[in-house]
Amino acid sequence: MVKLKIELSGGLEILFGNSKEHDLEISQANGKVTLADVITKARDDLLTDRPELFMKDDSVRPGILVLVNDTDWELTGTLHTLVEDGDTVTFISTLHGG
Amino acid sequence: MVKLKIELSGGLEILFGNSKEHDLEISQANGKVTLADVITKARDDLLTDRPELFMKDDSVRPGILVLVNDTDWELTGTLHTLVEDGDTVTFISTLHGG
Amino acid sequence: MESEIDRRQLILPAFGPAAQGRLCKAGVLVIGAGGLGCPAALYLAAAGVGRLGIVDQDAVELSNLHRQVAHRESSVGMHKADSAAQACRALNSSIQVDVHREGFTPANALELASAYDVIVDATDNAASRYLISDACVIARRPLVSGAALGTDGQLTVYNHGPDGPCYRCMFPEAPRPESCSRCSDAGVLGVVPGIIGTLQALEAIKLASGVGKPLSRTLLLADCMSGRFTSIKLRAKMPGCIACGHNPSITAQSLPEYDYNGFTGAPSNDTAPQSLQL
Amino acid sequence: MESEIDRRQLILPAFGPAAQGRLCKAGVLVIGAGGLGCPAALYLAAAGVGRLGIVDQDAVELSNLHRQVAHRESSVGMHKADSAAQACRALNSSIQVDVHREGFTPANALELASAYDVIVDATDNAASRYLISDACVIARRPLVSGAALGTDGQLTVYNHGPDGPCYRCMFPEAPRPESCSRCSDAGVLGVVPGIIGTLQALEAIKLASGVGKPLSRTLLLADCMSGRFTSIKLRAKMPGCIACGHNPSITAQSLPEYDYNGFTGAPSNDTAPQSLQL
Ligand SMILES: [Zn+2]
Ligand SMILES: [Zn+2]
Repeated sequence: MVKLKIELSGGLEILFGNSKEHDLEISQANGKVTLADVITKARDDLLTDRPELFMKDDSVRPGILVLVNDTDWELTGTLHTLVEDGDTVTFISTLHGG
Repeated sequence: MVKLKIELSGGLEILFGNSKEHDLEISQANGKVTLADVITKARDDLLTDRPELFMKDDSVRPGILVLVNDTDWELTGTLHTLVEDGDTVTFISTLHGG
Repeated sequence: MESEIDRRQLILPAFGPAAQGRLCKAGVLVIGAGGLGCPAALYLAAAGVGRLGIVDQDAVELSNLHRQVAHRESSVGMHKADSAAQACRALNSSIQVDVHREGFTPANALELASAYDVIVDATDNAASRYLISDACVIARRPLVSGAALGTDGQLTVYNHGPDGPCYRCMFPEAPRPESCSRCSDAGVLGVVPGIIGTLQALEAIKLASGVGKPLSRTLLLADCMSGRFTSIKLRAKMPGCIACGHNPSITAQSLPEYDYNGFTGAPSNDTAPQSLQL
Repeated sequence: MESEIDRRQLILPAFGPAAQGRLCKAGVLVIGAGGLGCPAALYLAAAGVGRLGIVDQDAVELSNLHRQVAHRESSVGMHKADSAAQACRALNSSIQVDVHREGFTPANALELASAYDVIVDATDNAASRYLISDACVIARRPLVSGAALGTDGQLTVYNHGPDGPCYRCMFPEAPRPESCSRCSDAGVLGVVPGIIGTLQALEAIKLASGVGKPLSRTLLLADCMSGRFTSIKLRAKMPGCIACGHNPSITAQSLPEYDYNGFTGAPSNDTAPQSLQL
């Protein structure tokens, strides 16, 4: 069982019950939890609205940045990144307004 | 031996060789290191200029805020606060400019 | 016209009609129309705060303009409070802008603070900061305090909520004047008070409209050279504080007679020499 | 007059005569004279940047004024670039201010970006953001990118240093237009672009003067309701990026023909409907 903190920013919180912070628990048979698992589980357990604005195919939609403990997931292995108990996963929608 | 990170802000860095970050190591006979020890040791080992603008009697001069790991030392025990290996101690000069 | 200007804010989830309504009825006092006060006043006027007070007794100087962006070269010599008020009115004619050219003094502090809902300390010296904090405690007003020097900025909200400290809780003893003036000599990068003053407008808008979480018991540090912002957790109010504690010695009766210049060892803004005015 | 205005900055330890000299010789282009561009341009003018370019093709509207503080009610109907330039000149007559009323387009992008040392993206739509980033990569210019929506702000520097990513490295695939427009409907609290735009001026001043550590490979998030700022560590530039990678398909030859509107599925600022203009 991995317990994570999920944070949302840039307007994505609107799709998650208007709350910027959530807890998420995931169990996997082999004990290893990847960001791919986190994304699917966040959609299933936390998303309240418009899944197509959060996911596309098996990943997040273009324009969403994923962070593990405030680090860009591109530096940790994108979908294959392993997360651990206590990690924070953040989903940020890039903004265009000005 | 306790290894600390010392941070300076609000212009105090000018008294510390113009550097905002320093390492400081302190050994005490009984193994316990307090903020009182840290202040004295920072003056002895790191201060390069005008000690009267850093200390007054056995504490920091009025107008300097002391933090342990980003928390006001008033919440941790002021001069008697015990610090541990890896802690960050920050000295901030309050600013008046505008 | 008000509804036209405020239309965009009304449809924000975090800033609905009730919050906008409270803002339109609120009064905010900005003390100091310099590096911090210029952006603070402009954004408060733009946001549609109902009544905006601007306090300053100095005149605009050419050397102010690298950071005091509500003034203009053509306003040099004019009262700063008038110049800033003119800029605010040009941006939003639907709000009331009051000008206080006599400065914020022990004599008028309580009357001025009581006449507004939120106070913004945008001054540049220790004596004024103690005076404003004391007046806010007695008048029971939240105080948005900002400061900038060199490339550093600091922001917090004093005297807010059940346990928020006042300025004296944080700094019961005044700093030595030479530690202030020494720093003053270092000047300020003009955009730094711009950042802090704009953040002061944000905090004042949050307090006046009752939305969001104001920076009470939190000190925000801006290190502009590294682009790093740090939030510091501050103490609660101190029971022994002579302003906001259980047995205060600074009261509505004693404040007008309190010697702020003597306490800080430096003249307040009233008579500060040029070199102190960052 | 310049020396009078800049006197205070010169005596800063972090901002000596050499840094001020580089700033006075530098050119900065601010694209967009809206919520972000107004404070960015004002503080760049105040700081004494030698040449300031302001790009915008729209006219000032009354509904802009709750966040676009360089304009005034009396400027409604005027070109935004002219109105902002007028405010900048009124603040500092010693600098050169260029006005570009035709907007930033695939046809003029490379010429405009090449003519300045630092580019500030203060626009409000995805198509412009890809176009500006691509032009900065080809012209080898650092890009200060800011954005604001609702009560959130974002700030970073693209295309800087040996390993700094470009906008396409971060977002190779364009977002769906409905995910943008949906957010646009939410509006913005006016002081939020004020904070981000002022921080854009700071980053541009750092880049133009060569002092401090610019926000390359760092994304600063501002959550204004909580007063929390977070710094995110970003990826290095991507070898496969079609703009800044090893084998780019976007080049000086191809950029003018690239269909930015088609790529993002939304019109750029040129023809954007009112509802998209935050
Ligand atoms: Zn107190
Ligand atoms: Zn790239």
